[in-house]
Amino acid sequence: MDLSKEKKIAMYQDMLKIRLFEEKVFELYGQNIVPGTIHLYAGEEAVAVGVCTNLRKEDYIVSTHRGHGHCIAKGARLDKTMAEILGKKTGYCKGKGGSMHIADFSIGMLGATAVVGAGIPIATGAGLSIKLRGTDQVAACFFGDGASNQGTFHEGVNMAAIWKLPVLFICENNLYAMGTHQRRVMLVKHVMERAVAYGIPGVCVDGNNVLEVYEATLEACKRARNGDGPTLIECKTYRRKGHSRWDPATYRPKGEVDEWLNKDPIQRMKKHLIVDGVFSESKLIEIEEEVMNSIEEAVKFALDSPFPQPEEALEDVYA
Amino acid sequence: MDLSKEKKIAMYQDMLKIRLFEEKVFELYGQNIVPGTIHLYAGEEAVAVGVCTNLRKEDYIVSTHRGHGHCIAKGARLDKTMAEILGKKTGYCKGKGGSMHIADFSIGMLGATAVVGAGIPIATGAGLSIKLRGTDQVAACFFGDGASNQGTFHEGVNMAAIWKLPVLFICENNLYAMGTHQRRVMLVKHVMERAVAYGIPGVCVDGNNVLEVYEATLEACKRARNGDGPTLIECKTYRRKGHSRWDPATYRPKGEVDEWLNKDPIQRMKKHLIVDGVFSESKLIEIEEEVMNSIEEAVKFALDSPFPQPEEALEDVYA
Amino acid sequence: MNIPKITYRDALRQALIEEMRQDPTVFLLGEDIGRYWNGAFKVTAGLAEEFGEDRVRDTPISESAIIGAAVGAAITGMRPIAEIMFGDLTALAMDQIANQAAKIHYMFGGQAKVPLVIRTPFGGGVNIAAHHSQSLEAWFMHVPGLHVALPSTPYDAKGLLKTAIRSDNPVVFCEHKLLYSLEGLVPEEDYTIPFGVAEVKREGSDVTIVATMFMVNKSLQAAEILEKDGISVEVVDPRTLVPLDKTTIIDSVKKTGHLVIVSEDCKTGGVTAEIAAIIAEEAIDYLDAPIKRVAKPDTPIPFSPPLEKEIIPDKERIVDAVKQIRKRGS
Amino acid sequence: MNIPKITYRDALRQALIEEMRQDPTVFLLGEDIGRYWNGAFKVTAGLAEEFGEDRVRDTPISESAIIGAAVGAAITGMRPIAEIMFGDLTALAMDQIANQAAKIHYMFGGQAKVPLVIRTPFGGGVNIAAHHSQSLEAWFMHVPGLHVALPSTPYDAKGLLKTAIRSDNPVVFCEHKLLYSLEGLVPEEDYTIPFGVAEVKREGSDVTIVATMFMVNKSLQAAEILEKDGISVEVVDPRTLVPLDKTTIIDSVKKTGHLVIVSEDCKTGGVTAEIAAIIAEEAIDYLDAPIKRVAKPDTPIPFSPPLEKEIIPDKERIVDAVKQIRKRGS
Ligand SMILES: Cc1ncc(C[n+]2csc(CCOP(=O)(O)OP(=O)(O)O)c2C)c(N)n1
Ligand SMILES: Cc1ncc(C[n+]2csc(CCOP(=O)(O)OP(=O)(O)O)c2C)c(N)n1
Ligand SMILES: [Mg+2]
Ligand SMILES: [Mg+2]
Repeated sequence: MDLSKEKKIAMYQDMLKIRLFEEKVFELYGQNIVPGTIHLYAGEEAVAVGVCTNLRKEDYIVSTHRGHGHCIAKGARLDKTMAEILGKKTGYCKGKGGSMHIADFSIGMLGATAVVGAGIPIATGAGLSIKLRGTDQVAACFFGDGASNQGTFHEGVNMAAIWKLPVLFICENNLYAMGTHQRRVMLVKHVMERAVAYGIPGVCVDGNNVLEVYEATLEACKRARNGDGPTLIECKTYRRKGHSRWDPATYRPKGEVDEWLNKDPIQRMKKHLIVDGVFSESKLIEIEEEVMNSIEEAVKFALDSPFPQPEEALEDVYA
Repeated sequence: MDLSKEKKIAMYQDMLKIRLFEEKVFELYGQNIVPGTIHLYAGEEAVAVGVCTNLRKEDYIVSTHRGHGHCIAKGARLDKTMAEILGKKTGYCKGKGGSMHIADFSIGMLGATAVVGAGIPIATGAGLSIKLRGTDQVAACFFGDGASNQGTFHEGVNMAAIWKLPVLFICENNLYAMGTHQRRVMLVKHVMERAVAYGIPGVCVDGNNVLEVYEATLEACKRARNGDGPTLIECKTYRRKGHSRWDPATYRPKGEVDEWLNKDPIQRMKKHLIVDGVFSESKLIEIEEEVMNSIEEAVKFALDSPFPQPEEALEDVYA
Repeated sequence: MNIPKITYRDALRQALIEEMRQDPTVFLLGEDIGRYWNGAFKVTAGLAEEFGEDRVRDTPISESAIIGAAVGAAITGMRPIAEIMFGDLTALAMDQIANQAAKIHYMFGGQAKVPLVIRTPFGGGVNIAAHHSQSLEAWFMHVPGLHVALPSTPYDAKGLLKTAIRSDNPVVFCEHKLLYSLEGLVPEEDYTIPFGVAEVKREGSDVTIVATMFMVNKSLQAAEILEKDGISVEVVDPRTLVPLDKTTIIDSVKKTGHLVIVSEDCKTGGVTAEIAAIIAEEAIDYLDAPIKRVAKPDTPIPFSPPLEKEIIPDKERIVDAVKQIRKRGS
Repeated sequence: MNIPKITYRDALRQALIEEMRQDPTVFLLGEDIGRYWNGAFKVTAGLAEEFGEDRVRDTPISESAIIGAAVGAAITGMRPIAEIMFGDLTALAMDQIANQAAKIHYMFGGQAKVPLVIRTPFGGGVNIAAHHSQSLEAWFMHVPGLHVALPSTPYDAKGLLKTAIRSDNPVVFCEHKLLYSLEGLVPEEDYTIPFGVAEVKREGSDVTIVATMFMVNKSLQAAEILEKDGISVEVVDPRTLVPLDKTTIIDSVKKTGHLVIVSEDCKTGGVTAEIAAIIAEEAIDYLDAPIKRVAKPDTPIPFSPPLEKEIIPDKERIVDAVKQIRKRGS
């Protein structure tokens, strides 16, 4: 693998940033400061970071209701992300979108959609646009195991396949769609097996191992930029918390939860970095502090920011 | 194969009935007697007949815009079918449905839909109903190669798979969706390959060989009635005419057309019957006359029937 | 007789339980309606336990096939009740709802019945933004073959849902997120409320307010305020949009000469448009002032609390609307 | 200057060709729009030959992904024109149209533009029954974020389509099956027609008819007949429903005091409802008679010719409607 020390550290740092950001969001909604619902990305950091490490600024991502991690991994600012989550005027979408509809077009983050699966054909369209414009960008599309049962998955992946579009379909298989275990809604063991139906490569990786995700994506990016078309990459992962704000996730057996919490992607990377001699434990603590500070700043920014004025609700309906 | 002589003759007779019926429809629309558009089933008779020979009266079928053959094979009356196609009050749907929306609920023909692919989840629902009512019926769902790119295919087949519903998904692959060759809209060679994505068996048969279709369906019916769930059966076939009334089908290369016309399902079955000694050529001519007469009667019935009264347009909106 | 006070949520659940007990063909399907989640708004809590997972069926995230499968079951002898987790997501199943379910009875010349109920929650007010807050009942009102019910109280919720389940026609049954926890008197015994019968939720003589769902409550609050100003408001709740009880609405307008229509959906092409048009066609002579529509402005629904609050009609806007036409009209 | 007479179909094609020649980001996608079929109604004939299959892109039968892909392309610098072969089939793409395309600009706080045109034919009259004959423009009118254009003449078709293509907003561009072969004068040079500007297609003083698409033609025929009876009819064609030129409609009503609204969509919750409601709210005092709506009765569209003919509004029904309110109103 062609991974430099710096890149590995950056990956660790990004994962940590997501984790601590999400813990902060959790804390804030415990204090009733976050309006609406929230879907935390904690536990799945290796997916967003493993994928986005391969992406350039001008590449695109399409996100989901569980999108904070995607934003941060693609390089979004923590302050504007947090402000959006709190419904503030200084947020990425001026408070109009919130957690489920964050976007940062300046870094190719084409937005989250709260309609499960709806982003898939949109990513295909971004791929089509790339092809028509003749650039070597790629579009990475995140979606869940549950989303892969939507008609949009079938139509969107097929269309990208036949036109050989530079799209990475990244299935974040966290075993559940709300309270529904994957095995109750599909007979295949791996979502990746569905790639066959579209004549494209499908791969399955340990989604809690950022290096594995990185490697699979690297390969898929090469194919995509080469004009060889899309790849379906399934990343097995697990959310640390419930599906959404109010979900105690009692439907998950304790043994299963424990097993997965043990496979924590950040701890694993940390261990790897130390064992590999990339960095000392003390340096890692330094990074942690740095990340924590940036999050505290973001929170402060968000908390200090004003809400939008009521009449702004009527703006931005048309371009 | 457990096929009696009588059954084989009935299959031949049914195919012939469909062919001659369609030729009559063609003739009538040449005379401008048929309103609207028409999608002829000629050339694909072996599929409907091969499938429906395995079905009982109480079994269901769900049909498509190209549905005359499905109706006749399931046992619909020629006269009421023809009357519906001509928009007459005596038609199956009192003239409200027409060619693209024929149904005969008394024989389990649950109707044609003109929205490509829309029948697939409906067939899944019929299968669900069977399972909930605890009968040993099956539901056969016809759809085209083009339809298999619709999201409804993905959702409907997956749902039938996970619930092990007694549904036969019959893909009538006639190589084209309107002017679009299959190879331009999917990378798989066989639609049947998509079965993998749902963890169900997929088979591919020569759809112009009624005995092959029969056999594959027999197997699938057994599975279904046994509670083992759905099967995807792809039948390779070809339409003799254009897609619809006004289509000269110039997008099909002559060589390809000739090749397929040579594989005519009715001629092949005829040859088989004679070679097999099932019947003499003269007996077959007798059958032909009988069929022709029944069609002439149907046409007469339809032509003699009145149109509905204008005010009937306002009836049947609600049950 | 002691009539218990229960929530709208429990009233709905009561209707489901009673109908499922007495008719084995009734069954439920939808995403996470079963024992693991009990439905996003907990309406189906406990049902999988009582009726089993066959009749309370969790589905994949496949809205189009949920409705399609329900249609297939309905035309073959069952009475499915499909839940679409959020009303906004009916858009994914629009073909199955509007082109299949609604048209099958007609297209096939009356051969088939489609006894299908589609339960779905509409409405804003809980800050879940553009994809989870809409009120789209006007789409369904525009599709012949569908009935559209939209209860505003626990009592109506139970009675209308029972009628919907027993109906041989497809019914889009609109619930409202903010109503689920509202309490009201609901008899424990069996009763139904016929479709097409509006209820005068409050009698009055000066101005008629026609309102639906959560807006009925806000209109009743507005009426209280207006009463103090000496304006007597009648509040009419159609309870079903299709069929629509024009008579009760027109009779009220004849009495008051003033009409305000209140609905949470987008103003343009919405519920308020149709009701206004009916009066403009059939009862314009009884009006002493222009009709006034109070609806959501034509915007998607924003996330941030002050923004969302701004666009969803509230009692102040209803009061203002009434005062405006009263000033003019009498 | 010699202005050529061409069909509505050719006017549309001219607009496509001119815009594609001058802007390389404009491209088309849809089912069978390319060289093998030229589009179900032949609007795109010859385009694949001139612009290549990359820019005139045949798709699988995947309506939802057609619009989804168009949305994705639109927000990343292209100007897609998606064709949905029949307007009825927009139901399959309703989420992508109403929840994604329409809301992206707003949800993301104005960051993204969605310069997307969805061309689709509506309307009955050719006996292709319930799934291929509807007029569903009211659904889209009810979705903020979308523009809705519906040209009734070749001239308007070209001018409005060019405006749609250059717009940074998603436009549902409604065509009518029976208009494709209609001829009219269409300048060969570049011109656009702004959205939100109605055209008075015929001036008159006694009654205002507001009509859209094919109903404009029928209304003009009705006006001819009525003229012989001494009734002077003004025919207003809004040309776009969103934005809607209320001023021109209200001004006409002020002049005539009588309003008939004619549209081919289902009456309940349709286009006629919104226009009637606007007048009932904003210009009721100018009316000398009730508003009259002429629309399709609330039924699916039947196949049989006498049945279909019965329900689609014709000039006789328009004449009757005008006479009814004239009798009453003056
Ligand atoms: C089309 C649609 N159906 C249902 C929902 C409600 N919902 C929100 S998230 C979710 C589960 C999604 O599961 P998955 O795709 O596996 O993503 P995860 O939440 O596990 O990341 C559901 C059902 C929705 N938002 N959109
Ligand atoms: C959802 C939908 N999209 C498009 C059409 C227009 N259309 C009618 S038939 C057809 C082709 C269908 O192809 P296939 O499924 O292969 O069936 P075949 O006609 O070949 O039997 C199309 C595109 C339609 N009726 N419905
Ligand atoms: Mg999941
Ligand atoms: Mg085909």
